Amino acid sequence: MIPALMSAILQIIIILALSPLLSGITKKAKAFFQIRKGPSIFQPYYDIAKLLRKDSVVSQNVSWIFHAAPIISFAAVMTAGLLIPIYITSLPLGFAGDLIAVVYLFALARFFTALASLDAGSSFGGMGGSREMFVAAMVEPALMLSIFAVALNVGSTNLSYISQTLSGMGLDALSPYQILAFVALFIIAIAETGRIPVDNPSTHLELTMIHEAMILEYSGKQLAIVELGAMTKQLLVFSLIANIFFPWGIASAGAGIAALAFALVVYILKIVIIGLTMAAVETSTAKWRLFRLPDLLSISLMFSFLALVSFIIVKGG
Amino acid sequence: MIEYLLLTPIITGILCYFTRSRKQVETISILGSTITLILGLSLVLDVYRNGIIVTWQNALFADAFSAYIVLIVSIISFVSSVYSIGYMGYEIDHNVIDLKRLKMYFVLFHFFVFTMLLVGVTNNLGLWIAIEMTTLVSALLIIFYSNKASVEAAWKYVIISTVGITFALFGTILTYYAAVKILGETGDALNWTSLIAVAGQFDPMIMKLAFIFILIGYGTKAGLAPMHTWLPDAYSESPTPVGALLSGTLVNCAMYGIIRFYSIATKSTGPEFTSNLLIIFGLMSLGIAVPFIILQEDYKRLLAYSSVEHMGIIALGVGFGGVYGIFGAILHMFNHAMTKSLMFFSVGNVLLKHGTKEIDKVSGIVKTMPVTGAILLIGGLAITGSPPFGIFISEFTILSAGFLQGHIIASVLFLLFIIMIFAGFFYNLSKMTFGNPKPGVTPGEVSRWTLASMMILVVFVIILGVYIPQDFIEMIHKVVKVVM
Amino acid sequence: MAEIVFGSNTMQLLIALILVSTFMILGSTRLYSCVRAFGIQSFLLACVAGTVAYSTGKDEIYIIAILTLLFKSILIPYFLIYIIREIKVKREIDLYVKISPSLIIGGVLVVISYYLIRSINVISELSSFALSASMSLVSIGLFIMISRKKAIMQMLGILIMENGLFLGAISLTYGMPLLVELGIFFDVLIAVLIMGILIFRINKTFESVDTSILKNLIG
Amino acid sequence: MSANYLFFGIIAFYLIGAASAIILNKKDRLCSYASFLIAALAALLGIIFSILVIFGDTFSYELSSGSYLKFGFFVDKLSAFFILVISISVFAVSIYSTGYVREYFGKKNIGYLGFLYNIFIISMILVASADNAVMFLIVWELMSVVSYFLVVYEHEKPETRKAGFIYIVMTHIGTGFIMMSFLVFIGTSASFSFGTFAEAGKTMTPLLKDIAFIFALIGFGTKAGIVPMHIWLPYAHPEAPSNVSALMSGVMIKIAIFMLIRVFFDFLGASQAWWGYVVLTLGTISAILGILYAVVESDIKRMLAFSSIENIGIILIGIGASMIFFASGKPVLASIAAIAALYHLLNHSIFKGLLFMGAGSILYSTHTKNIEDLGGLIKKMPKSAILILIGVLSIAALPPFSGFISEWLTFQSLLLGFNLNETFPMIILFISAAVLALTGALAAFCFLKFFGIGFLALPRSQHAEHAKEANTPMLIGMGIFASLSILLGILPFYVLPVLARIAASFTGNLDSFTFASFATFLIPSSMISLSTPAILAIIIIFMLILSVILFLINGKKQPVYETWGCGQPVSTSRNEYTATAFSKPVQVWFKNLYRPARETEATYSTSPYLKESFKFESKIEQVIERYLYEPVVDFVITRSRKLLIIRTGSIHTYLGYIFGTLVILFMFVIAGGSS
Repeated sequence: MIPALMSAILQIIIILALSPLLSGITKKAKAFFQIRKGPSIFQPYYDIAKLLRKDSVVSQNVSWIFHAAPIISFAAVMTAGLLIPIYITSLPLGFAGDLIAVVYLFALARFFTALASLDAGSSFGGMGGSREMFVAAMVEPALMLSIFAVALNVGSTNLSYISQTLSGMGLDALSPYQILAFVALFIIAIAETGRIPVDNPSTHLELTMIHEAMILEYSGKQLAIVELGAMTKQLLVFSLIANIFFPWGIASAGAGIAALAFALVVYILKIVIIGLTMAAVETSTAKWRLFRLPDLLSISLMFSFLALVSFIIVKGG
Repeated sequence: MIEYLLLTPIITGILCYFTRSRKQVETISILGSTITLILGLSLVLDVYRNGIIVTWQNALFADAFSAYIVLIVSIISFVSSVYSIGYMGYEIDHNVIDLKRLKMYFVLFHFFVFTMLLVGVTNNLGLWIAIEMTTLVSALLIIFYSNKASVEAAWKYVIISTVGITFALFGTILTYYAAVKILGETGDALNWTSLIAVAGQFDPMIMKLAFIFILIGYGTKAGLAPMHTWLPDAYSESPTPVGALLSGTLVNCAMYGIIRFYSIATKSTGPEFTSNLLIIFGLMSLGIAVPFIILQEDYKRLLAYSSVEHMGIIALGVGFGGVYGIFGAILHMFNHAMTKSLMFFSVGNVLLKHGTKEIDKVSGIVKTMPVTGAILLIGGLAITGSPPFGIFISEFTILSAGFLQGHIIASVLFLLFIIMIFAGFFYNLSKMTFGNPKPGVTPGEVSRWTLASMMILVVFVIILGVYIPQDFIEMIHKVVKVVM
Repeated sequence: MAEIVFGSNTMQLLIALILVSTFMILGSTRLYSCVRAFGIQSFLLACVAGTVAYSTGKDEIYIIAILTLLFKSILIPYFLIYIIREIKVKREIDLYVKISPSLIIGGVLVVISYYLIRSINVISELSSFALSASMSLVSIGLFIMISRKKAIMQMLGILIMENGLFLGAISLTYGMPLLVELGIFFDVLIAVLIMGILIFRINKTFESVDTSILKNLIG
Repeated sequence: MSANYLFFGIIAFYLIGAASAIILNKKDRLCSYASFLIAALAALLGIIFSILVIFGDTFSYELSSGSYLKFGFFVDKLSAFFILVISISVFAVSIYSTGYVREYFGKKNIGYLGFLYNIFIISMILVASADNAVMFLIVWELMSVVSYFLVVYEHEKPETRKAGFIYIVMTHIGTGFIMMSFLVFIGTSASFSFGTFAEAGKTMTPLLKDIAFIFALIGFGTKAGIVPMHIWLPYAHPEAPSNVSALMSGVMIKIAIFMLIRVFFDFLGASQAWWGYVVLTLGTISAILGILYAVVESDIKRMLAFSSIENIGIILIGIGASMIFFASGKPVLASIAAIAALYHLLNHSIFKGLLFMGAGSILYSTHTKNIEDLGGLIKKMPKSAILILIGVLSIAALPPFSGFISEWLTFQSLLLGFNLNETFPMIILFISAAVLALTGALAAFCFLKFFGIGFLALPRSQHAEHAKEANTPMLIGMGIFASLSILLGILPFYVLPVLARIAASFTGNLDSFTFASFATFLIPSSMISLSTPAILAIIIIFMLILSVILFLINGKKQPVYETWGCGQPVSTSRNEYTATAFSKPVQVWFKNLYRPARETEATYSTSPYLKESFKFESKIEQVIERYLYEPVVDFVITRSRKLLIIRTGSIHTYLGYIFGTLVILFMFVIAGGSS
């Protein structure tokens, strides 16, 4: 009981600690690719600290939804964080939910953020919320198919079980359908974390934003929570990809301190690499028009479908 | 027994002629029809207890089937005479007719009842005479209002049905000839019983010919398509209670004739010939009813076409054959008589209130006349064969007979047609019953008499939908034995 | 036995004459002559009945013959003429089918019905002539009803069909039992009366007895 | 024996309710209390009865066995489950109704409503418990007819009459197909009793089985609202009084599902795999089409009706998967899929009832169903808002609410298709899983729009301005459902065993799930586990911690200011995002399906640059109605018009018909009289 609790808390701390860092690193990398100096990789920490100290100005039209939404979303994301293996496969709360549950927890978070976006009655908020849900709707089928593709490999959607089995497989895990599924899931990750070409996290032109437009009304410590939530979600999505497709080095249950430390380092490396790749993609592509996004996501849908079919052809049937 | 039954309506009619006041004529007619009902029921009981009754050197004859017809006729004539008092009373109050015509009406009414009872209880060749008499008497009832439309309707009615009937007579003669060849020149050649007994030996060719003539002849009277053309005119122009009698009982009498000869002909020609003919005519009647019901503008004609449809259904049931088929057809006769008269009564009230037969000029009956409106809806659902009303049971029985006897295509067509008819009928009905009432229509029902008669029928319609008494079933089974 | 009776030349002749009278009705353009022709036809029918009665020695058929004579060949024609007088109808009969075509059609109908009776071959060669004659009477009667516009002519058509039936009945079975025959006569009489009444009504309400204008009830 | 008393007690109670409604219909208030509260009482009895049967043994009772019409009752676990669903819904809805019908006081006849309401419930219970074909058809059609009269309760409105007409015709067509399907059985078994249908199903030839299957699918599918037989649903449900639509959408269309299960599994033995594919495909199509039309709908009740089509689709996906598994000899998986379907059925009956009641209370207090006129209701009617939010979260399948469990189960049962080891079925299952995922996301979109536009921000019209909180009985009714949909979400480990028993009654397998500590349930042989209580607990813990932290760092000061509008003040509702705009992206995405038609009309004052007013109208096309039904109707009408010419009115023609018939019949005879 106690060790389980300890490890859970440890995991929370790691997630919270790493997620601003990750986004800092990504920003820095983007700046580097764009031949800029860019802010320090610790900038996100400063921002959050600053925001937490500020009062939040609230619109006069809002209801309790507006105040509750950030908290609920953040809680949902963190809960998802407890279901995803970070650096160790044995999760204290792994029994509580599987990959699908994680997806739905993200959905819960998104739902409340979007709800809050409508609460202030500004047209930007509504626009952002509508677009966010739209993108989510487009992501969903591809996501589910790629989840199935992954799950088929081990015959379960239980995350720790997946990563354990795959890491056990060694290099055999790099099967063709696994790679196809990875591509699909990577595109989905772009959409989920709101990055170019789907969304531009660093824009300040209201008409082009999606996520930023949603949270336009937030300020002060509420904004801090929202931002932190977003970063955390990004980290979690990356670690999903990391531990589903490249599970090697992840520590399994009952590993010693040394092994854990090693696993942690490997994990950080993995997500940093993914972050860098993401930054590279972001700088190398331009933002797409909103109504071209279905094409992008149907590409990912095709990939995951191919992954499935090839799996069925190879293993099943 | 039978004599009294036949005499009562005649005497009532004559008495009605010699009355002085509205009160008197109404009381006499009610008394007369009540006695007719009682005698009829007692005759029915007698027949079901002691079997066939024959009197008047075989001229009068009553077996289970005749008794069944007598039952229908006496019930419907009773309720419809009750209804007449309300209906005609309303017309007198509003000076549509005067006392003289009222008396005339009741005289003819009871004569008409007499002729229809005669159809039930007469023996083979007399049947033709009786049916011709029904035509003549009812023609006088149809020209009751003697306006352009009614005269036209009456003329068409008389001419067309007389032609048909003439064919029927030819068929009868042929049958008689076939019988004489077997039985020789005895009076026996006229008896249903003796005919059935030897029907097997009749010359099939003659019987085929005879059945054709009979089918066209009595089919014209029963309103089977394409000989149905007189029917909508007659129904829509005659006084409503008479319309109820025509559609409830007269067509049944004609079907009775067809079925009688069917059972003789089948024995000699084999079932295929007669069944095919009946199925074809049944389907044709159903099919022709469909467009006229969908695009109907006159609600009395609507009912008329639905009668065509139901005669078709009865023909189908007999055509499908088998115990289920005949049973369903016989049961359907009763259900249809009850439900259709109910419908006529309720639209009669509507007609009195609105003074028009156009569907589009009527709406919101449930608000102006709640009871009539409700009954109209019930009757409409019942007549289109939706549960939980009697007609559904008989139609479903006929349908299953179709499947059991392997007439799959015919059954499917049958189902298709009744669904389309349901749609059309209910479309028109909902236009009439729902919505806001038309301006200038005074709320309130017509009279207690009309409601009373409708209530009696509603009971039949609903009860037979959920529960058929055992005795009634045995009764029908007796009839089925007679037919098969 | 039927063969013998209907084989006899008189019978053949009578039946032939009946057909001729029918064609007279078909061919004439005047109401009076139609009615007269009908009277003649009925008279011939009575003769047929008489012959049958004589050759079979059945007394009740005599009664039938007499009734026919009384009603069909005297009473009814008189009644018809009475009607025509009363309603002062234009003498000409206006028709859908002109005279000569209707004569041709009549002939065709006779042939068809003869062929029909043959093909059904209910009975042997000889008396089938009578039967086919009755068939053709029936069909020609119906044809007259279809092709003539005057209400009276339709009435006449029905009566002709009736005659045809009578002929058929006689030729097949020497008539029905008396009771039935009486009933039939009674009915025919009533029918004629009622049609008469109706014709008067039509004349009153439409100022004409042309049935081709009775087209108001549609739908 | 006690079961007898109980069962007939239920019927009797409803009858009393109906009778009292008629007797008291002069006094509105009294009448409403009498009829609806008695109904609620009867519903309680119904719950007890069905639970007795589910855990006890089958109840059957033969009535009037001598007569030609046999009336018998047969309640096994499956029908008991449906009686349970009916009773639960009826209980809450009846309480709600006592409040809701106050709107009609003085305007309409309450007695009529109460009477039909009770009869409607009786007919549904009888449908679930009929044991022979004739009785079934009678009560089935009674159900349809009574519900028709309930739909046209406000028959003064022409659109209501139209809706009612479409409804009754469609349902009648459905009944026709049901009849034919039954007649196929009767043709084999030569008996009307359902008991013999099962044997008939065993002995029938495959062709007959297929025919029976197809007819039953079309017939009951029409009632269930499966695409493409669904067109009556979006007409009928919105027009009915909201408490009735809650029952129709929540319960009545489920009865059709019940009969589908009955026919497919009990009568036909679910022997053909392709039946499963058909059902699965139809379910998938219904789910996606239903939600797609719901997303762009701005009449809230129509939207809910479309979403009912969607949820029926999800249920059918479960049933179809179960049929596939069953036909390919995997009873365990079959029962899991069936359980998923049953669970979703139960959930849907509850949260859809809740949402219809919510729509009812919106209608009650704002007198509009158009979402564009709503807004800001969360401040006017806070209690209803919370209850409706719960319903929204459940139908959007968000954890830990009830919808999540059943959709999760459906996904898992589809995923378990990989045990089939056949390529084709696996691909079918996975595709439908993908579509289901899309459906879920769109459902979230749709109901986010519903709640966000309808309840948040500023009122968009006078209607919404003067909205007031719904009255207590309505709140109680909705509260019952709201709490139920939370409980069903967090206590699956109590519900699942019961459903397993029921599913076992037709899939024949009992041990589908194993249960572990922390209220977890696992699907054996595949490590998959779920524990919504745990998830809920964690979420709550996090929320507490977070709010405490926020409070600790100077949580008091919160300056209030206008909403940001690029410097312009936007505190008027005119600047708000509209529902149409909100769902626009989806409309553009699927424009080939919607075929949207838009009309814009601007009036200018003086200069062409200053618009005086601007009118924007955009409507979408119901593809199936337009391209499947309208042609048929047109065909029938035109053909009928052509046929009318045979009625010339001239007596000569009529005589001609007779002559022609005579001639033709002669030919017939000469030909030998064999058609």
